[in-house]
Amino acid sequence: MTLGLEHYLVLSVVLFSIGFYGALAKRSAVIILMSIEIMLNAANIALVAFSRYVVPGLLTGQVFTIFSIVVGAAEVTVGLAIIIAIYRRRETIDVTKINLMKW
Amino acid sequence: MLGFERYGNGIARGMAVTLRNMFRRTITTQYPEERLNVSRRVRGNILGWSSEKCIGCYTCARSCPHGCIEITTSSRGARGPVAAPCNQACPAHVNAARYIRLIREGKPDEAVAVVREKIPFPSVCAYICAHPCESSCTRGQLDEPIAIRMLKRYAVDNDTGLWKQRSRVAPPSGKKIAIVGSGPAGLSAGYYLSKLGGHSVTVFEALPEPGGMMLVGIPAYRLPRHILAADIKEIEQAGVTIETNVQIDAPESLLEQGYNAVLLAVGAHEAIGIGVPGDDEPGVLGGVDFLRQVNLGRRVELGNRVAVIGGGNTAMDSARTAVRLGAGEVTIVYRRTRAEMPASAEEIEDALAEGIKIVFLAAPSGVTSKEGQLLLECLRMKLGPEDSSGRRRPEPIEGSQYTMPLDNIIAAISQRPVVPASFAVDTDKSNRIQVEKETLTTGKKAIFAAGDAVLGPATVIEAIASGRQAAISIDKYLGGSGDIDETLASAEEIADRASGPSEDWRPGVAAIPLGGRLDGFDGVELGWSRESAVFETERCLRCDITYNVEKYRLNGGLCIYCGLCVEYCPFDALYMSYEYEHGWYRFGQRLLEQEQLLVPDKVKPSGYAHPEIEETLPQQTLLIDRD
Amino acid sequence: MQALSFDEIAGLISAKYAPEMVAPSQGSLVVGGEHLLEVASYLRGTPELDFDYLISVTAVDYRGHFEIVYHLTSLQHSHSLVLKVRCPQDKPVMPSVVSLWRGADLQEREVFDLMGVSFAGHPNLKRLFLWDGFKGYPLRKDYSSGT
Amino acid sequence: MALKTEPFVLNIGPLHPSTHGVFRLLATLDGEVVIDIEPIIGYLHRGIEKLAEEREYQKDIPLCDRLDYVAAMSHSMAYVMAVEKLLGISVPERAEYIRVIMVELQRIASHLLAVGSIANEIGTFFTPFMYMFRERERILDLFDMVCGQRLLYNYMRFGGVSHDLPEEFIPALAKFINQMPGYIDEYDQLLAENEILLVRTKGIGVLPPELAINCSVSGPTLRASGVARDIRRCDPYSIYDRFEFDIPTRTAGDCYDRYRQRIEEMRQSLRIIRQAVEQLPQGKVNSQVPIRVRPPQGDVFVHVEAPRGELGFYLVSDGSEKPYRFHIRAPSLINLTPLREMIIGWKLADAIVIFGSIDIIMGEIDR
Amino acid sequence: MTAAGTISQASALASDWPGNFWLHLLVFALIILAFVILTVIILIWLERRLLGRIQVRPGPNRAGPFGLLQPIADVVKILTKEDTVPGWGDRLVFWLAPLVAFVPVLLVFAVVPFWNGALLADLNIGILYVLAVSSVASVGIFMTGWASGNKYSLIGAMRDIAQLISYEIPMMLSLAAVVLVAGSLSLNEIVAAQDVPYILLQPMGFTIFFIAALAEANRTPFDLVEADSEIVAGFNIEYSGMKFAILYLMEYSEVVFIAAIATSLFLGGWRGPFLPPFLWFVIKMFAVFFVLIWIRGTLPRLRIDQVMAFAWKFLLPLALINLVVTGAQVVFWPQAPYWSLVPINVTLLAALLLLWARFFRLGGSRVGI
Amino acid sequence: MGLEIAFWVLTIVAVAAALAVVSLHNIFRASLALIMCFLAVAGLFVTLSADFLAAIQVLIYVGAVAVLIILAIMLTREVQRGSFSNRLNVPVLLSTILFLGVAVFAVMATSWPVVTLPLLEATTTALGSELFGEGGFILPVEIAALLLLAAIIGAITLVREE
Amino acid sequence: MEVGRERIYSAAELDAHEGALIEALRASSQQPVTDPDEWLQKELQRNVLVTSVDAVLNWSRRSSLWPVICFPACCAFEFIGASASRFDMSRFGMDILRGSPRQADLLITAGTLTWKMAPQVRRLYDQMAEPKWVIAMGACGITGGIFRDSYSVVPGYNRIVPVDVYVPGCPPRPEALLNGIEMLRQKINARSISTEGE
Repeated sequence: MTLGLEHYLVLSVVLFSIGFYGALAKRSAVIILMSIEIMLNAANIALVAFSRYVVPGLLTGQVFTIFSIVVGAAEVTVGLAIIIAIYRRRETIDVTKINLMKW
Repeated sequence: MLGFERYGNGIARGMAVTLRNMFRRTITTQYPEERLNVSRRVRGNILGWSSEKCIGCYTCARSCPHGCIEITTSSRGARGPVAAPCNQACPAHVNAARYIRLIREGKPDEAVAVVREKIPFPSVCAYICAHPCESSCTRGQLDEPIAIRMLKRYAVDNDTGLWKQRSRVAPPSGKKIAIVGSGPAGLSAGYYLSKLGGHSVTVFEALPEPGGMMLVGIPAYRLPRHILAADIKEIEQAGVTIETNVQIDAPESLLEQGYNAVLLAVGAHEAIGIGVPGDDEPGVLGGVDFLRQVNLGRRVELGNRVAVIGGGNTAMDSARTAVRLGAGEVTIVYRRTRAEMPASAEEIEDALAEGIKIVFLAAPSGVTSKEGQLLLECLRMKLGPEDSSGRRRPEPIEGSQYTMPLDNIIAAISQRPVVPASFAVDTDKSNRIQVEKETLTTGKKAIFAAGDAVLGPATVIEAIASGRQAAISIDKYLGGSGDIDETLASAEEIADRASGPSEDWRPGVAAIPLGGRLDGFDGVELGWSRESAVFETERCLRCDITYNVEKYRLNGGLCIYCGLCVEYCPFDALYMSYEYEHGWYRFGQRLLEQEQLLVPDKVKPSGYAHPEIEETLPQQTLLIDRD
Repeated sequence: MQALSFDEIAGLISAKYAPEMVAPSQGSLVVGGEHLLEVASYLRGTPELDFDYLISVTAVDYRGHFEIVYHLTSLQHSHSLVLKVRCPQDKPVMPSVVSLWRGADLQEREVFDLMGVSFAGHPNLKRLFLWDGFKGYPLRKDYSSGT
Repeated sequence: MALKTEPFVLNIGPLHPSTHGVFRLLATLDGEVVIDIEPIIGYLHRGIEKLAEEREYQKDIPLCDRLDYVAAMSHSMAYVMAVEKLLGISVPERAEYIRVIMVELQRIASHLLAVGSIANEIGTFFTPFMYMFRERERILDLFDMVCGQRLLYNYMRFGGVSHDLPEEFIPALAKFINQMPGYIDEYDQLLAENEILLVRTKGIGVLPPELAINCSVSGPTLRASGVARDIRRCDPYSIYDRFEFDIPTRTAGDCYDRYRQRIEEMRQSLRIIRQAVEQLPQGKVNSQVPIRVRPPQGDVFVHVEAPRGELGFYLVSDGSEKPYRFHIRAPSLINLTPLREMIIGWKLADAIVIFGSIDIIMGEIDR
Repeated sequence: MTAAGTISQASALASDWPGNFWLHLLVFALIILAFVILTVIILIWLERRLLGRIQVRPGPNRAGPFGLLQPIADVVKILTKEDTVPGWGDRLVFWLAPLVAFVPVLLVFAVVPFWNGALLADLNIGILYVLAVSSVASVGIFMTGWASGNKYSLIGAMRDIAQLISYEIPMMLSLAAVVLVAGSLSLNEIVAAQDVPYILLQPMGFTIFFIAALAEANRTPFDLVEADSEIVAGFNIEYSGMKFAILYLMEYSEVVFIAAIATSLFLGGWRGPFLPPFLWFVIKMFAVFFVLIWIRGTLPRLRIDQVMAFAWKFLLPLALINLVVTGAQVVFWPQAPYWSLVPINVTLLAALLLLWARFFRLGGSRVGI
Repeated sequence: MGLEIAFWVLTIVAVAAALAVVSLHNIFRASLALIMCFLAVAGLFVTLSADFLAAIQVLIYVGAVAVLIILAIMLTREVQRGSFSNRLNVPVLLSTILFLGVAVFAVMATSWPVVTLPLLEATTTALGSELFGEGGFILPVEIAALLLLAAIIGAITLVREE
Repeated sequence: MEVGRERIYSAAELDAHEGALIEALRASSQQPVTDPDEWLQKELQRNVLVTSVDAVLNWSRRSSLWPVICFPACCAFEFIGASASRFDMSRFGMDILRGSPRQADLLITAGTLTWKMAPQVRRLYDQMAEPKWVIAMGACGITGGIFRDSYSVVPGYNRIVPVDVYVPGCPPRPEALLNGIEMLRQKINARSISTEGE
């Protein structure tokens, strides 16, 4: 079977699901952040794959991926900053114990 | 905060330094040339031991800070005896090492015999000898010298007169000899000339009693009179006639009276003044004059506050005598420090113990009298550079005058002989009779001189030695053999010694208590018991006998190469050479005890105490640079 | 800025304190243990004395009592003084002078470690050289290592 | 890394490359910042005081050498002076001069080591250290010439020194003191203006003079804070009153000043040695004192200016041949008192430099 | 199907080589490995000998002629030494870390042109590849530090990470300037474009790159990662045996790597008269080594915050200015002759350095506790 | 052929690494697995002829993001606590599987308009002109830059000490 | 004696822990540790292959002895002196002074060992990777030297670790140390991998 778009899409979906699971089921904020990064990467794969297979002449998908990476970097920066700020205040980053935002 | 203030030029300079050094010659294993030129190694890291020189005295083992030298000697000496330092140092060459051994063996009478072989005043010496033997005692380098005088005193206190059995009396020779002065020199000369030369000897004494300086210079609390009298009695028994209260004015008159020879032994009885303005004030006394007055039983009035100028034994005697005469406050003024004081240490100790104050680094600069009270003006001194005698010369500190109000001042600086002009002999500027050094002959025929009159103020033992010398000389002059030696003690077998000398200090010398001491002139010092004496003899290193060293081992793993053993070895049997230490492997425990570091029986020049036998040791070149 | 001799210092002290509190003896001041801090702060605080520099603190075991020896000097006046304080062997407690001279900190700990004299008021009094569990105080005269 | 994080405890030593021996520093770090330290010492506690009390006086001289093994001469000299004071004996002139020459040479050697270690701790790859050891080796050669030992000399004796100088010593010494200023200039070129060294040492670990005095700090560490206390000048011992020399002080009291202070003191020591060599008299080097001595009863405190500060010996004699009490006022130990104030708040790397700039020797601290 | 993408490009470039693509790959991989290891060995020897000379001593000279076999002896000894693993810490990561640290450094050499076209793969993203791959090495170092379970190694690793992240930015910017001038990301093309070495055209770029490279390779004065006097041996404190050998190799490979990159980008790479190009490459590399060793023999070490401040406050602004100036030169004066650009740029470097040194302050005061 | 092998290998690595991220107990190892995952994704980009993106992926995700995460882990001492699931573990797992099934079905069921055009040789140049060229994304690039700046400033503000 | 990781929370606990460690070591270390290399003197039966491997291995080991930093006292300065320019130990490939015991081959015991220090040295030795050697430098290292009688001094490093070569001296001169190292090199030369690990 030749390598096709579906392969990449399915891979993307699988990675996304893993990230999805991690983001929802884990206690540690860092792990959640990492899971979100996996989800972003999964999306990037899909973007690049579409770019490669659907519009090979145009690199719009890759351009979007660049933006995605930038946003991901920004998100990690802010996310980690929040985590550290919370940790410093509460000595934990267990999201189940952080009910600061709860109403 | 700081930035790059100098735009990196500091870094650039540093880089330049390293670059410059990159092209320098490497210094590895290059010793600076100074090192190669060192002619002799002072101390290195290989310890060597010479069985030739080692006498087995254990000093090295005991000086090691943590005991890494192990030494075992056999009980019997291998060589000897040779002349020990104490023997050599004694002017009369009394064999102290030998009588110490005899005392240890419990033979005090034999010991007295050994003393008697050389001097006719064993008891006097036992009480007051200045003991040059102790100063040169090898043990003295270690801690305290052997108390040779005290041991002698123990011997004479326990004498049985054994020496008389072997005593030799020479046949009369018919010659007559006159001796002027009954001091130690005169009486010694008379004794030997009479007993061993067979001459008939007459001693003329100007004072009412014989003894000279022993009598009038030394207070009775140091030399009880009966001891002196006993020794003089022995001399008289040997045939010497003593005529007291006879003042001889001219020796030639004696020769004319039929004497074949005349010995002038008049001693040094004139005190030298302080030499400052006002030293002739009433209340300023001469040291010997003061002592003579007291010892002859004459009354001397002293005030309460007395200062004694000087640091010699006369000064101590004067001060202590003054205390006994009732002076409440006695001060000794000395211009140097205690370390330079010529008086013997125990005298100083005793003086201090009797409440006498000693003012150091002060010199009198003038005496004034005011309302019957003397004012001694003193100058503070400081020690300057060393003079020829090796003592540091006192230098006055400007403007440091201070005065002491006193009742009496005793100037005990020094003495000089009184040689009447009628003697018509040559004297030098301190009034000593000029004699030929070997024969003690004066410029005049048949007239000899000995003792303090020749030597200046000296010690009893020196005077005795001088007397012996005079006796030999006179005997030879009169046609005798000059042999005045005799053998009084039995021949000695070299004594056993199981272990080294004892490590203890001198046993204390018993003295009558302070309270009773100051009231009169009873002898202060008490003799030793047998135990103390034997205890003290155990300390003797026996420098005259070489013991067989069966085992000499250095624990190389323990040695720290401090060099104390080498330095303290009195006999230069150890040396350290310049080599580096060798490592070793260990197979189990065996090699830890290896005597690898010790190089026995290899006499290399140490350069430690003998710079003259030097030779450069081969330079150790371990590392050869391959570049 | 006048350097005072020992006698002058002793005179100043004796004028202020009773002889049972402070007594001069052989070139040193012998202070009663309970008055140490008072005397020391007087020595430290008086301008003409101004002993601002504590050279050394040590202790001597005189078999029966300990003697703590303080060597003081003044940088301003460059005179110096020796303080000696006795404390009995059965109750070896001394007031600490760390509050006056911080320099005593390690030295008092050293004395505590090796001599077993404790200093009341010392901020961190524990063994300095030897390890926890070491038995005895080695500089005491009755100590024997047993080896 | 300005992030505030959870503090953790770092155990520096006892076998750490820059603890100058077996010193242990329990440092509580917040990131790289030291927020608390606790010095733990005693890893070289050999019980010298007890050993000395169990030995005779002369056998303690080797022990004193081993107190501060970088400045053995100074220590044995101080001890010998204390015993001489107890005994009341004086020292021949020549011996005094020899002692001064030896002690000042020792000071240069010790300072060379100290400065070299500071450079090492700042992170030079041994180069200044090696250069300083190069000159130190020359001093050790001079000592070797005199004593036959390189490090622990056992040269001082009661009443003088062990033996006279060999005749080659003075020319070699003269050569050395002529060359040494050039070498010191080379160190200055290499280090003194190096920007990295400046930013690593200036303003770091400031020891204010009031704190220094209160903590009884002494020696170059004290003088770098601006307090001109030098025993050689304020309580002259031996023959130091005969020489002209300055007591250099610096003002800031930071690591840089402590480093420069030692360089300056080396120059002053060279000055003293130069004068001493010129004035060196002939004569005896030892007044004949017996090997075993029994000082009279009493106590004595003698302090000298050792390379690391004020070294004191407090001896109590009970009249026997062993000291009854033998106490050493070790400058290194007492100089450690303000360590906490100096280090806290600085980075770990600074802590090492500050610690190094105090220049301690464990043998002396732990004894 | 043929290999696609970049791989196909690489094979296309290498098609003039004997044998097919895989053989080329294999041969070149071996050549690179041999080259790196040999250079590292010579570098270690050179460093020890040169440091010795700086310190007026000979340095290792017993093993082999002039001590040349000394590094080999070291390697054989290290390899046969017991491989200890600390009782605590993370064993798996401990095992992996040296490889993770070493392999990226080795991978970098894939794009280094030893000769015209003589390289494993002439990627058109060459410099980007170098930067990307070399940043992976820091993960390896962090893994060593963490897995050792030792606080010293952790501090060392943290320092390494901080240092790498900080210095990557000025380095990247200085390389971007080079890319602007050369008009290509490929190293081979950059070398080919250097009619004069870019050190003359880009003096500022070279200075920044060199300083940043010192930091990237953890060389004095930025050798905080294994600062002997502070954190004993840094990140590799718990390593022994084979794994330590790899870490040791990695450290020196990084030096070789920065020397190779500096040579290619700034010193004209393999270009040079008379001698064969490869030799020129090696000679230039060793010139860089010499300077590195010389610096190591002289300079003290900066403190971590000073290192950071230096990167962010000193190098980064200068690198930005350099990038802007270079961009302006490229855009507005594309045909500028070298003889005019070189003095202009050198003057600019001097002026900027002096100016910046006046304003720049290394921070780092005491933290109030 | 090579491309397919590469794809499958990378896929397996990526999925395994991603699974490891969510399942490993040790957070440090999880972060290492994340790096592995990122590297595999970079490889996948290469197989998609996006080599510039691959380099960017390594540079930013591995060199910066992952390292930042590791730093955060170190700073928060998360390693000592370990990674645990929360109470929602099982429901989330079920819904994830559900989502996976649906999405895979959707992907497979959709007929994608795949075009087979020749690939671009050098994507870097093309990407550059795409981003900055005529009618490109110059505004979004600026916005992204602004976003990054904002994020950095925000992060610094958040963790700054008082 | 690897120390287990125990949780220690306060300084007092730390002190107590250390004290217990010291006392335990003190109780168990009253006898010298025997040298493991007693086979040194024996002529070994080796085959040709092992001999050549031995030659290479021993050459590399003796040419690259990396000492570990263990500088308790005085001897350290002679050790540093030996590694400084004048004596330059680096000629023997010993210029890499490792702060980390893991990478070091040689423990040079430069100084007096106290009981308080003994667990640390023991630990240092245990942390060193095989093959490792120990040179006891100086009188204190061999027997405790002048401090042998002290209450806190270990009488010789061989109570704690097996010692290969003893270099006497107080402190040994650098030449002596180099000589000791030369002896150690000879000793290493006599090793064989066929007997290793026994």
